[in-house]
Amino acid sequence: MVEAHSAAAAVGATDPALLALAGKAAWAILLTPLICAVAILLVGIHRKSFAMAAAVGGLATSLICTLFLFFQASQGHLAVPFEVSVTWISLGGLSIPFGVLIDNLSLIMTLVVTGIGSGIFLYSVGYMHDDAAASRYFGMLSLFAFSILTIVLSTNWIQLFIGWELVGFCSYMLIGHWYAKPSAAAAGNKAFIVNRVADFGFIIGILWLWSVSSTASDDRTVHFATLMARLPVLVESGAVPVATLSVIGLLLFCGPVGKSAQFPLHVWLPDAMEGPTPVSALIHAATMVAAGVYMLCRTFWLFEMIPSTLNVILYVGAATAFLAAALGFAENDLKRILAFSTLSQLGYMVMAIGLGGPVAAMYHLTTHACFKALLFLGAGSVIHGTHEQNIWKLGGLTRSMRWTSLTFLIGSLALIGFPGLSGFFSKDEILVLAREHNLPIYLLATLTAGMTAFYTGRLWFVAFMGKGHAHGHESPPVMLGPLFFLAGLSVVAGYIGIPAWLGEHHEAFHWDVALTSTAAVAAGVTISWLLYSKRAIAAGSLVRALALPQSFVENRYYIDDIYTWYVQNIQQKIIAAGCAWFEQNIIIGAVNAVAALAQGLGRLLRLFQTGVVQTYVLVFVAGVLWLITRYLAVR
Amino acid sequence: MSINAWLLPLILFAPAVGALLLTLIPENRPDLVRRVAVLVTGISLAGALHAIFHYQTAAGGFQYEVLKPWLPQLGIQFHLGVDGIGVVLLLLHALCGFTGVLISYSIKQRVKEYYIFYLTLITGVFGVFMSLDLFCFYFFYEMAVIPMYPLIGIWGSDVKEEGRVKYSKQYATMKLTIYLTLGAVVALVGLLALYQWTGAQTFDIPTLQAMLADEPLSTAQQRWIFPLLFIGFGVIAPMWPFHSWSPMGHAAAPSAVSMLHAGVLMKLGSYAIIRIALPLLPQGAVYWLPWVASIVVMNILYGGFVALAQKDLKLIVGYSSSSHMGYVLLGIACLTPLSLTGAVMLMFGHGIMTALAFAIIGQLYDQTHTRWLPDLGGLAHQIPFIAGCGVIAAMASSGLPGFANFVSELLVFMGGWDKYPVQIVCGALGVVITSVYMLRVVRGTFFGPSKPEFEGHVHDAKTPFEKLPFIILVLALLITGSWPGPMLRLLESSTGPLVERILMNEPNTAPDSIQVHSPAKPGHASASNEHSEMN
Amino acid sequence: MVTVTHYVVASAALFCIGLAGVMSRRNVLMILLCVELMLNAANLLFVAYSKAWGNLHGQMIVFFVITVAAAEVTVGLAIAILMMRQRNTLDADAVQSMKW
Amino acid sequence: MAETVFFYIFTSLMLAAAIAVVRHRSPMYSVLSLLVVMFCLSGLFVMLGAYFLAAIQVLLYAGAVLVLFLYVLMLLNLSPDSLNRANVFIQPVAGITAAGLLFVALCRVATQSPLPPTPTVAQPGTIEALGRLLFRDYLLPFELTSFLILAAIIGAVTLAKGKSPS
Repeated sequence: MVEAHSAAAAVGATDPALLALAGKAAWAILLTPLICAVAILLVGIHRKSFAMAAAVGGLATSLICTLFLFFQASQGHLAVPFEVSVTWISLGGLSIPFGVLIDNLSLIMTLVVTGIGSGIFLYSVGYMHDDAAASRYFGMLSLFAFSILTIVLSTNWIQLFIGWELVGFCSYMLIGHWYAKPSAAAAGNKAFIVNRVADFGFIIGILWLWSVSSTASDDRTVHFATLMARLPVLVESGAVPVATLSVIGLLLFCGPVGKSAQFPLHVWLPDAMEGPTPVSALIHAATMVAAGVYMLCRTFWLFEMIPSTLNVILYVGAATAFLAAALGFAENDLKRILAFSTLSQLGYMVMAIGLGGPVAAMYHLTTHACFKALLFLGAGSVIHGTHEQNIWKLGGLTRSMRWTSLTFLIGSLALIGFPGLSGFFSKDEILVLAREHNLPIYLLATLTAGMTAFYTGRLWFVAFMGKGHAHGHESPPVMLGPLFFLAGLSVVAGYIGIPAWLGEHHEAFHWDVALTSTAAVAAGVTISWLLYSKRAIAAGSLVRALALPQSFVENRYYIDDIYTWYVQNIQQKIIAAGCAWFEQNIIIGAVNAVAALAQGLGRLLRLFQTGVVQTYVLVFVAGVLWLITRYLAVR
Repeated sequence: MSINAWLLPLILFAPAVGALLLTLIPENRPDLVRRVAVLVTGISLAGALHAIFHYQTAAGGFQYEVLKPWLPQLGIQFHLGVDGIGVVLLLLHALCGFTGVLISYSIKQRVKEYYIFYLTLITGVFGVFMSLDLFCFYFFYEMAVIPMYPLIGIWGSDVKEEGRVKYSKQYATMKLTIYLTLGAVVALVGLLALYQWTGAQTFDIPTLQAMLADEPLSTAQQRWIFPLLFIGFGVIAPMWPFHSWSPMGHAAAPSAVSMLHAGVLMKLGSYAIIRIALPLLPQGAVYWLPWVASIVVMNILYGGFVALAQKDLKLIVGYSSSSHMGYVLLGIACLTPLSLTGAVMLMFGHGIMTALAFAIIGQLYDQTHTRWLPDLGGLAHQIPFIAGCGVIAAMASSGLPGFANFVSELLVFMGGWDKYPVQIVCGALGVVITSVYMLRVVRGTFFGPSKPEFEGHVHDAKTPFEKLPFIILVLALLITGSWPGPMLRLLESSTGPLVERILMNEPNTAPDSIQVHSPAKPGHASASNEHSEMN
Repeated sequence: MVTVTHYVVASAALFCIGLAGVMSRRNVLMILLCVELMLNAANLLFVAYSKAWGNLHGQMIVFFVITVAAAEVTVGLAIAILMMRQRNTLDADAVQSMKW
Repeated sequence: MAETVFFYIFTSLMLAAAIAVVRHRSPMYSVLSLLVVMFCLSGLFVMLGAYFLAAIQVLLYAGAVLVLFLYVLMLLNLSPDSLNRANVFIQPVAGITAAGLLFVALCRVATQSPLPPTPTVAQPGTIEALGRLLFRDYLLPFELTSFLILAAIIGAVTLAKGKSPS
């Protein structure tokens, strides 16, 4: 029943023994976290240390397998892409495989997930040490690892969707980990439902794509490789009009809009910061929210056929990048500032896709995963040490939490694109692309880079520099280890040739773009230094001067309010209450009316029951007489 | 003599014999009563498991048949047998029945009478799923409906709103019984018309099917009978707008009865449509099903919206059931092998899921004495195990991958996409609505700060025995959901030929592009062309 | 020559007298007596037709009617006693609590 | 000819007694009149060849049923007042009218119905003939009547017994 088949690419012959081993390793990457999750949730729910060991061990196993495959592939021993899969559903003409697709793209993403994930898992051991429900936390974390790997290694749309939904569930459970807090429970609900709304479009897109994917000789398919080969033919022959495909593309893009928190469905991500900080680092910064971008890269062969959809993607991404960065100006919560920054960077990645540069997007995704995870873990370390996340109540952390501050500084510099650090290179790629294709977007992106520098500078100057209020203690080594690891990655990720690995020849360095963006960054940092560290300009007067945009930003453009208004007034008060009214009064009312009719007839007939036997006899005789008369008449 | 010859009677009569045995057990020994009930339903469950594992998928068709004359003068036979659809539903019912008996341990008053009625109900439903004779079928159908009346009327609870009685249990049970009986009578008219017009002097379904394949009823006759059967059985399905008995029935019933009621009883309607209306009246089906496909969208969306407005846990789940049964009916209406397989799979998945949900709500209600959502909250502190099951039930209901519901909804959507894309889109929207109210329930019930009034006297399911029913149901959902292949193959062996036979009666339409047993066929190109024109 | 028709008419007359009694008397005992009259009218008819058809099945029915009538009278009289004891009346109109 | 004479004698006597049953104020006289009806009826039975039934009629009705009536009458010891409540006028009128109409209708049915064919062999209703029939063809109904009677006895006893004196 489990028929594994490998569709090795024609290029490069692979040793059969190695191929078999690689197949096992590929399955191991995917399934080890699942097995660990099941083990933790079934037997380890009351055994905290077992849960921790299993979760970390499971993901570490995945990491080792990934590294194995990565080196085999990079040495050229293993021909990629290669695929192992089993048939999950086979029904009539429908065949849905479930498997592992190994190619350069999925390998780099798997490395991000397992590598950074392992660090964060380890960090969680320290962070969640005193939590009573740590077992559930680690179980869910393992399940999340499985789910995100299901997406990353997916061979087809349905498997991708399965993983897509499962990460949503894990995210829901982990955001709501401290369910006693009403805000955490609400944030979990919000994340799940917003994603559900997006996935509605996504699944329709998948269904539609599936339904147009058949050719004269072959059945429909959801399989990536098959679709990739088949769609251009179908479009060329006119069997699938480009307009249709564009609509399908838009529907599919709904998925990333939800999962990668693009405008206007970005509202769940800031709230998701209610979860434990490692979760924010792993799920809501490094991997899950990047899954949307990954999906767009994975299926870029589809999107590159539909330029109109790409344009929409571009503008959505650009809008998200800019608007979210502005939101970072007015936020006071340490983690939420990082969340807005994540939004903004995700906007960059989506923008890169829209510009036709999946490699740039993937590059930025990878570097962003490193430094944003680092920033979140740093924030987690701060919260762990001070139990405070309002930046105005922090300050002077450079003294009390030296190592945390140092790593945080590296992460911040990488984020703003300080020359030489990883963020600089990846952002530069996107800016180059933008300048080539779309000048207004390029300007906006450069402005956004400056804004990023501004709010990051604000965060740094307020929370870490300055006179100390916070008396934190430095975190344990188990938490600092991952911080150093990620800081190292944030520095070197720009030099290890990720674009080349993803198949793009690195073009000549664009000094003009780099200088412009560096200037914007420098300007942003300088302004924030003047405002918040030097206090050369009173921040308050600036706020007063910008009253209108300020309130606009503080209320997050009122988008949350619009949604809340919709839910409370339209959905609940009009649609749901209206349906309930209809149910109660029309449907149930109609049934009751029928019952009342029967009862009324009964009351009427009751009058004939006088209780006097003779009357009954009289009626009876009358009836008999009538019958006899009829009988006589008929004869 | 092999076990196959008496497997179905064993499954069917074990609860009946149990009910008879219970009449002999003195009232004052409730533990013995419960043990007997567990034993007989356990036998049925074992039998159903044996049946599903030993069903010959390759052979297909009706298996484990039993045929005895009953009233030969009228052509009535005692004819039992199951095909792939029946065997899956047998398992569903056996699971719900068995776990329901375990959940019923919380019943403390009139235990003996309760179990007698409960086992009678179980027998009736088993009978429906394995009857191959229309008379038998109808007999067991009524047998399944009638015990609901005392079960809800005596052991039920009133549905309250803000402390006032909204629907009394007497009202609910009366409405349920009368409504279902009325539906059954409408269906009976259709069945008698079928019996009369075929003139075959037989109620035997396979015989009728073979006869009607050779000389079908006239199109006009089929178009008359089909709505009678569809509405008659649709009432119990429950089809909008004949659904109003169901949410309040669920709400008023004791939890184990709600489990059976929502889990299995509602499936009788869709099962009857698949077993009787579709194969015997193919032209009627082809004529009416497009209408049905549009009406059931009302089921899905309207049911979901009404559920959004409810605050009683059982009413929410009740309306969600009527919403989800819309997918089943949609799958039937689409009439493709994929969608029909999905529909039956959803009958299974939804049955287990609702049973789980009602079991959980029953546990909550027994301990907190309220199902009113605003009164609840923070229960995950006191009852983590049940809360975990609650999250699982909510997620299964929202169609999370890994649960049977996801697979089946996906199949319904994929199977129906070519025929009714608009309805499918509305159906997919229903999934979003489901997650909204289900998460609201989970959040309002289990999450939030611990409430002092529940501290100390709300207890989790602690012993393995208390956990058993929940574990069984969760495992059933997970196993069939994460590895659906075997069950789908089982279903396909029956749904495929069924749809093929029906679509033979649709001469002008090209065969659907997904067709069983013929991967490449000439009709395919035209189907895809048609589709691209539509776009 | 006495034909079956004669007997039928006689039976009809007896039946109608009994019926008139049932309808006009209010005492339950009297009603019971009148019912006896009607039963006997039926018996007469059965016997007459039994002779006319030349078989004994009609007489057989009369046999059973007599048996049933005996049973009926027994129970009827028991009810009358009960009524007298509880209501202190034999008026049929007085017993109508099951009217609605 | 004698048959005709006997028929008219019995019939007229029977009908007169029947009217007396219905009309008489005192139940005692009604019961006694019913006795006369029974005797006339058994005379008619004899004329029709139903000898056994004629005997049964006298034995059972006159000997058992009517005696039971008398018992009850005496047991209840009815005062004439309790019986002679003023009748509503409409009731006897309606009753007599309805009965009269029915009589007319029945007579028309009787005269217009086709007569059965004249039997080839007359079957006398002797004990032997009835017995053969009763215990062969009608055995099951016969046995079932025993249940009926048993039920009647139990019913009558329970009803008339009243509440147990304990």
